[in-house]
Amino acid sequence: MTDDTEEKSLFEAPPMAEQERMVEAILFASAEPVTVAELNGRMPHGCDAAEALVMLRKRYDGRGVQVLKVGEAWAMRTAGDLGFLMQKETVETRKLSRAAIETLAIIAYHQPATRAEIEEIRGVSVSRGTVDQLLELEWIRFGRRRMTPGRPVTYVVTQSFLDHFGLESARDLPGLKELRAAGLLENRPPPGTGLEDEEAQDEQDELFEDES
Amino acid sequence: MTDDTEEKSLFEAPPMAEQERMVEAILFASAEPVTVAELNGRMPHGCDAAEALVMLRKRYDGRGVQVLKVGEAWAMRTAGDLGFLMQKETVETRKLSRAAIETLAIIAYHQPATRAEIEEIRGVSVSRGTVDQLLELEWIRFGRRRMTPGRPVTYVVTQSFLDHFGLESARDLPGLKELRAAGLLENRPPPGTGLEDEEAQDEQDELFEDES
Amino acid sequence: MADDVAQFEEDTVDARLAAEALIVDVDGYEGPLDLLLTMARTQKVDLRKISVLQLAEQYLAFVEEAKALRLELAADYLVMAAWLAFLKSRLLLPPDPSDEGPSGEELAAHLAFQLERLEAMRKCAAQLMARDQLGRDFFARGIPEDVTRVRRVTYTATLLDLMQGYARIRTKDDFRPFVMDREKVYTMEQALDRMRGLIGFAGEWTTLSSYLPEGWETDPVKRRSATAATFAATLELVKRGALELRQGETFAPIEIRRKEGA
Repeated sequence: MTDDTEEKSLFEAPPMAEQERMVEAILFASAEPVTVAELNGRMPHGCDAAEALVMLRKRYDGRGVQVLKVGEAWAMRTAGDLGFLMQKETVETRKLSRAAIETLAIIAYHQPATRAEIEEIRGVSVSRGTVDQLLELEWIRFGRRRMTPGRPVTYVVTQSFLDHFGLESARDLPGLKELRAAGLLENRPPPGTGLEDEEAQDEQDELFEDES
Repeated sequence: MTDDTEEKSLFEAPPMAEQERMVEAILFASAEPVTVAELNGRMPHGCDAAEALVMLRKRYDGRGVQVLKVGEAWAMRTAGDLGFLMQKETVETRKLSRAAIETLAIIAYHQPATRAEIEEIRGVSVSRGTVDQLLELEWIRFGRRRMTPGRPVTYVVTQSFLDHFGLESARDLPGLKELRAAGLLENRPPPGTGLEDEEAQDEQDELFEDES
Repeated sequence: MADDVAQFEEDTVDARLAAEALIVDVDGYEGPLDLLLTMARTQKVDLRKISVLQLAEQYLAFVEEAKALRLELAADYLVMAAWLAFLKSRLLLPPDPSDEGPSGEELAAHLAFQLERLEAMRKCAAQLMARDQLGRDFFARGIPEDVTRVRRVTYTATLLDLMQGYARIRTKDDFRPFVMDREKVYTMEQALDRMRGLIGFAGEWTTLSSYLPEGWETDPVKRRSATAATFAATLELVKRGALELRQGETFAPIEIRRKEGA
């Protein structure tokens, strides 16, 4: 190419390699796409911008930058597959809402659990968004449908859940007794219920027997 | 290159040809110089932007667009010989006064330089406006204070200065070597004052380190 | 010569006094050093070989002429004139061995250095401005693509959050309006009520611990509270003369007995 440029004269059109350089520079620096007519108008007399464009386009084939036709004009753009480089992702970590934590806890302790069961235990309805959020986090997934009227879907916790919380299995979740020992359960079981932890657990096991 | 990309995996750094494409796309898209650290930060884990830059720079050698080093950063700029094509893009800059141009040159060659040193070299006081204009253009900035009585501020040139004048570093200032050899960049106090400013010399040596 | 210097010093003072009056700067020169550099160039020699004496005379002549023309010179031009007159005297007179200051040659060499340095900086400035410049000769990307910031929100929770959440649900039924939680506190009033009913059976010395209420003996927290309350209640009953109290030795069991005749 440098050899070619030496042939450049004031009276002849510059060699094609040089014309290609010119088109390249104009397209790079221009604030908007440039038409072939405008390219020819800006380049020295006798240049053939259309031909230079063909060469330039070929040169940039497969590269990080592309020569594109935009309507009637031409422009250079970064390659579409590298768009991710033009984004700076900032990850913001937020604490899960109380409703989501409770729903997750119920699923973890009682899985497989239906929405109705979750609502019964929490005593309030579970919003669609809460379950969706947990599904999206891939901490819960759908389990087998319950063989009861309406065949409701059940939720179970996932391997991601176990990984995140550092558990071997959902069975490793501390029981009520351990929660109490850890000071997490301050209150006695409601008077008159006589429900000791193990009993409560047994009852759950019975309840969900066929599933576990 | 397309063969290489097939080897791409989620766990290994992309092949060098692909890394080169990425650096190309990032530099192309940015009007401002981009540091190697920022390139590495934006590229997938394990990439070596510095190595990709060497390849990319070679690839653009002699082309209408150049890959330039600007201080600690890199930028793509049109080739200087094609400036005549760009009347449309040319930005009219405020004409600098003779005082401003000389002050800029003194700061560039003597940096870090205090106002007193600039005045000593020019033999005339430096007006506030002159320094302000250079600061506003972002061609100079404040350097470290000199550890001499009064702790005067110093001025140094910026990355924008290097970018504007197409300099890789302050070491590439034209004629710097010769001036140093001739002792013309020494801070030589008037005889009899006994004010040898050792620190000024040390700081200057630091800034032009590799050159001496 | 000395008179001349004095004369110049006077002029300097005059110039200062006239500071508020119109001061005609020397057109086209950026200060006296710039003027000197221009004069030095007329010698048409390398600045290193310049005759500083000749230069000083040239400058002083210029100042004389300006005065003859009744041009008021800016103060720094006059200061320079005074200094050059002093330098000239130093260069012409044989050196005085008792004089400690720098020699005329040293001062002249420094002036020559200053001129050479100024000239060098002028050249550098010109070279710098002659370089290709961004936005004039070479150009940055015309359509820069900004880095778009994508904010991704992830949610997290700890095992403790999970356990606390579960504990909260499982104990929800216990939640009641806030009261001091006294489930493990046995009050003195409770103990008194209990003891009043029991002392009728305490004909023999019996250890205090046997009077603890049922269900309060095993849990250490409850036992402590019940023991304290019961002990306080017995003291109250002793004070009223209903009971007798004894302890064999330090830390020995405390024993109580109904007071005869009470």
